[in-house]
Amino acid sequence: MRGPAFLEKIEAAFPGAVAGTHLEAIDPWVEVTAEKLLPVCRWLKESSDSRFDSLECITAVDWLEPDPKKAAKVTWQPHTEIVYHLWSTVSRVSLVLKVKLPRWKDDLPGSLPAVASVAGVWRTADWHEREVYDLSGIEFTGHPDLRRILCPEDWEGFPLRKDYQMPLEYHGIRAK
Amino acid sequence: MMESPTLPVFVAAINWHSLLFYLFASAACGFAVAVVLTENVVRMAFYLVLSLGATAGLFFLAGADFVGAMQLMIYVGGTLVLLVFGVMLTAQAPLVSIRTSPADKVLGGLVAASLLAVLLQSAFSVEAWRRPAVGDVGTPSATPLGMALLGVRVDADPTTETTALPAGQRPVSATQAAALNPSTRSGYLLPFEIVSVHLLVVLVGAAYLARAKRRRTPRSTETAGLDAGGGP
Amino acid sequence: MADFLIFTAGLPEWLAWSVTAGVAAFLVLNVIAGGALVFIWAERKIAARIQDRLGPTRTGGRFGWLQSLADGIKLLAKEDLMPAGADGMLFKLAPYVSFCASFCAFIALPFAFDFVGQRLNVGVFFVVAVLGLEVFGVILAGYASASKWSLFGAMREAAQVVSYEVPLGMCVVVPVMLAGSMDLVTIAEKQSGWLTNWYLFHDPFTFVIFWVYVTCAVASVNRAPFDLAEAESELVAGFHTEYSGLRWSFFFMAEYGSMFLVSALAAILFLGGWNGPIPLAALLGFSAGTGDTANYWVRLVGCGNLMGKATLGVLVMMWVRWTLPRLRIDQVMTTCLKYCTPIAALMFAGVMFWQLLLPGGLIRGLARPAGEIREGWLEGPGGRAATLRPLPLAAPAAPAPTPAQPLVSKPSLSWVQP
Amino acid sequence: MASLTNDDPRIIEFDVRTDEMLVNMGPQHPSTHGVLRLVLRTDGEVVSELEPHIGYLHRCAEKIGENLTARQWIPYTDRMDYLAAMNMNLGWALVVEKLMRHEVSEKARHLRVLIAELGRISSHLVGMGAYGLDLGTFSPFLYAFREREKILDLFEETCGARLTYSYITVGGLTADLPPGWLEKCEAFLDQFEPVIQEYHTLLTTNAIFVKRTAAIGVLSPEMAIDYGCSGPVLRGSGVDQDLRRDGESIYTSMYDGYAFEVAVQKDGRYPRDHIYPAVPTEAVLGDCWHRFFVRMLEVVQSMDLVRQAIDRYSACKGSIGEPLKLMEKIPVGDAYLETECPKGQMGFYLVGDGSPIPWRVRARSSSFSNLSVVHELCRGCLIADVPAIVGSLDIVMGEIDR
Repeated sequence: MRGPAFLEKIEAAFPGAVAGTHLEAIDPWVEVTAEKLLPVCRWLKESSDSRFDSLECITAVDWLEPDPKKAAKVTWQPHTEIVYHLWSTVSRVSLVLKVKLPRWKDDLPGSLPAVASVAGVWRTADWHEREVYDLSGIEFTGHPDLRRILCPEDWEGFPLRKDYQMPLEYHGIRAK
Repeated sequence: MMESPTLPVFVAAINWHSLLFYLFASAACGFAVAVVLTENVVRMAFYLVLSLGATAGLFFLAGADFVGAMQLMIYVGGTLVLLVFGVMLTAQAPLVSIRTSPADKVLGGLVAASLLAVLLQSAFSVEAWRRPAVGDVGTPSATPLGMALLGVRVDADPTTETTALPAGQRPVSATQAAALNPSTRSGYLLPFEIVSVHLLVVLVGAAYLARAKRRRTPRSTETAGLDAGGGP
Repeated sequence: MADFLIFTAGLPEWLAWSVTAGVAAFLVLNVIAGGALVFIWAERKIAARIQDRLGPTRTGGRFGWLQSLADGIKLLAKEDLMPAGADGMLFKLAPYVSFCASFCAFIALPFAFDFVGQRLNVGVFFVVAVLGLEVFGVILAGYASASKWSLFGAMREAAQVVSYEVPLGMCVVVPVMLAGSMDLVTIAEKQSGWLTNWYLFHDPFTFVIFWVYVTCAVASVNRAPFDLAEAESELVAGFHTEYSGLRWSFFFMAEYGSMFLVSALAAILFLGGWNGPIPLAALLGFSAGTGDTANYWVRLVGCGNLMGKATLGVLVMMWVRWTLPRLRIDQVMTTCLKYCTPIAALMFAGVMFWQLLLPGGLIRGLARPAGEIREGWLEGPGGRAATLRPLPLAAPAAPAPTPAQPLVSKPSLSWVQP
Repeated sequence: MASLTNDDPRIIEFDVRTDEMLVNMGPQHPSTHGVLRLVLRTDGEVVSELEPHIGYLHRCAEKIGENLTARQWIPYTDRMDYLAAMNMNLGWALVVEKLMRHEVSEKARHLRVLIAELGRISSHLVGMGAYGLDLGTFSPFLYAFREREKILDLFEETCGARLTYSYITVGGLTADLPPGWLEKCEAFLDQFEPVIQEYHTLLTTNAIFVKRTAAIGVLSPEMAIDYGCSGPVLRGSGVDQDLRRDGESIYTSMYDGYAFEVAVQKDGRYPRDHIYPAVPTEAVLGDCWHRFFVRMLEVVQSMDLVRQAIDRYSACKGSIGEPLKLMEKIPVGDAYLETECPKGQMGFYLVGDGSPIPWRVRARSSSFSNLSVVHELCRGCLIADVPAIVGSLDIVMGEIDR
């Protein structure tokens, strides 16, 4: 990744979009604000010189330390992070985008944090976003049909969240 | 091993020939009635198959193998397969049982009875059928049928009346004599041909009327259109 | 047999006839059941050999030949279940309809000169007609098991069998035309003598139409590349998905029965039925006509010949099944309508002209001066006095090889016969 | 009588009302490669709409990954793509080593290449055999499994297991090769060469096989990239991408010095096509036939790689080094790495927080994206084509549902 040079291009194209960056990491990543995510992605795919035409993977990382003892030593605030791994088949270059979201929408447990869906930009995002919604409980606005993909349709709760409690029974099957 | 059963001289305790005849006849009529009475469409079609199969059995009993095989192949193997096709495709749950109101049953019964009466009356009035069959049937073969198609009256016995031939010419062969003899020439060939041509015309007309009328926009894009709204 | 029972055993007339009928039916049934048993075992062994494995070896001695019996007992012991939405009567009846269709066809099938259930004058036509009836069992099974998949299977099978009857019929007409009669015994007798007398080598057209016949036969029996109805990769098991136990075995027996039937038909129509490649009997002066025990042995050898050829046909079908992938339903239909039917029609025309222009066969036909060809057409191949012959229905009176009593007994309507 | 002519606009022609059937190629269907449920909307035999339902084999391996150390999670990667477990282990081991910046000894690297390529051959053999089954012919399946058995025997000698090996682990391999193993491996490769020709005659050039696969389920390169397809599905559509050459440095460094061409059709010609059957005229780039053919070429490609790996492995002296300790601490930070698995590009994403137990583990499955394109490919095809198309994508449900 050509690091800083590329960063300026994004900064120039979308002022205020970049909320943070970490170029020395093993996989240097760029943090983008939730509102600017969709335009940046569209720009990356179509107009940037190294066309990122392939979205490899969307992951949601739930930053919450459940047990109180360790929570005290933790430096970061509880939040959710969505990581987009892009790849350009033309110039064979990869890029990591991150978006920070609150764990619950305006801290109301139960209402899911929302971010714009990139299904319109890359068709593969359709299923990946459904899986993130299904397992980590992130709302993707503008997604064609946001349904659970891996868990049964009527499953409550989002398994990959740190504070997830397994239901006692599901349709008569003892779960715990 | 088993010869074709020639009529035995004395009437045995059970005459297999007539027993089988009764069996096939009752099967044909019984299943025909069953077709009318049953309410399940598919069973109706199946009874029709059995009844026509029984009539094919009757033909075989009468020694007319060719006609029996033809009945099996054309009626049962052809028409009824299409009929069962149609019934099977449409007989989804709601349409399987057909209720006929009692009024229709009475009406149907009347029409059927009158038709039966006409048939019986005409059957017993035909002169030729009352006389016993001409000669012994013997080993059946398709030759008489071929002759009939050529217009030779196979059922009437030509030896009774022959017209005089033009002087000096002796009939070279019996068939030529038969062909010249007016009473043997009429036969049923002409009406048979007319009926079949008529049937052909009817079929072509039916096919034309029932031809699939294509929708303005082909179906698949239309349904896709419906879903495009919902789909990705 | 009936006369023996009436006069020697003194049974009353009707009882004698019923016993004869019972024995005949029992024998024909055993031909199918025995055939099915052998072919089930053979199919497993051949499939194994093709797939580089051993196949059944332990059941019943060295080569696992009791495997079919074991299968039979297993099938009998299976629970007799029926899907909930199924139409009871039709569900139970369908396998028997299918089995009785292929069973009836065996009545008219001659195994040797006189070994035939009922010698029909319209043998070939009857067999083809009854072969078409087997589709009813499949349709009813597909519909009655009330599941979408079996309905798909039944629809495919019905469409396939009904449409393959057309080219099959056309292929069957060619040997009938050559032999001049639909009676299977006559057709086979016409091909006696050396290998070259077989209709397969009669002329190039019949050679091609034999292969068209094989394709259509394989398709109308639902085997090998055309086994759409029970395509396990798409339709689970097609029309007999819901069947198990004895009912399923009837379908299986019907399939093997009609496979054997179709190969036997091929043997009779094209491969000289019970006449071996070298006419040993004729060379040794015997004749297959009715008569003393020596002729009986000749007919027995003839029966062996036919069974050998038919079994060969069945083995080829099995071999094709385990090597070729399956065709799609529309490809099956196109092969029928765009390839089999036109080719069959062309070959039919070809054979007709061949028969017309070179009636006595290639050499004798060519040797005749061209001018004579026209009269030949009029007087018929026998070269006898030019009489206005009626329909060339009756066989050209080529000297029948067997001097025994005429094959077709004289119909009593004497004035019709010229 | 103008009104009777066809072009009279007033006559709206209605199709004979055939209602469409909603049919379930349900989870227990013999040809859906595991528990995949396809809901087909069919009009007669034509499929107008297809919707895959997955999740029947979902065990949430990622949640379990948050309670186990890196080395303890290796057996879970085996059970994702259980037909190519070696490649899965390799993918996970590499991503952990990438985050820890741990270098593996050269001998271990060559051994990893050797084992991974053998795993690829065995996975493609299953793919080829099962595809023959989908199209109705049973024998190639048994021929393929006869060869695969030999590879499984070789694997059994190295790590004792036949399906879920856990042989390649974080920091190296659990054990070195037993003596005499290399000779057996070479013996297998020598007798395997002519067998490939046998498969070609059995399937690739079989007229009915070509008729059932050519120009069926055509996937355009743009749609393949857009849907994130990878591996033989992507290369079958003509996109020249193979992570063993274009991937991250830590992965491609294992393969540098190895001579191999990527099995993709470049300007109308496959590499070394003089040896292998020509492309049939009906086949269109991106159809089922091409995906199948790319897999067959990759088998040969892997055989060459294995031979080179054997030479290089036996050239290196010394031992393959010890794998990392069980409770090795994972540094703070995250790392993502994709490796070229037989089914496609399998990606692993690891977030560490300094403790030996990873904070978040994510597996990006290749079959997951490959399957997502199936509703585009099956629109308007016949029912008999659905297993042909699904089979050509060569999906494994364990990997999709994780």
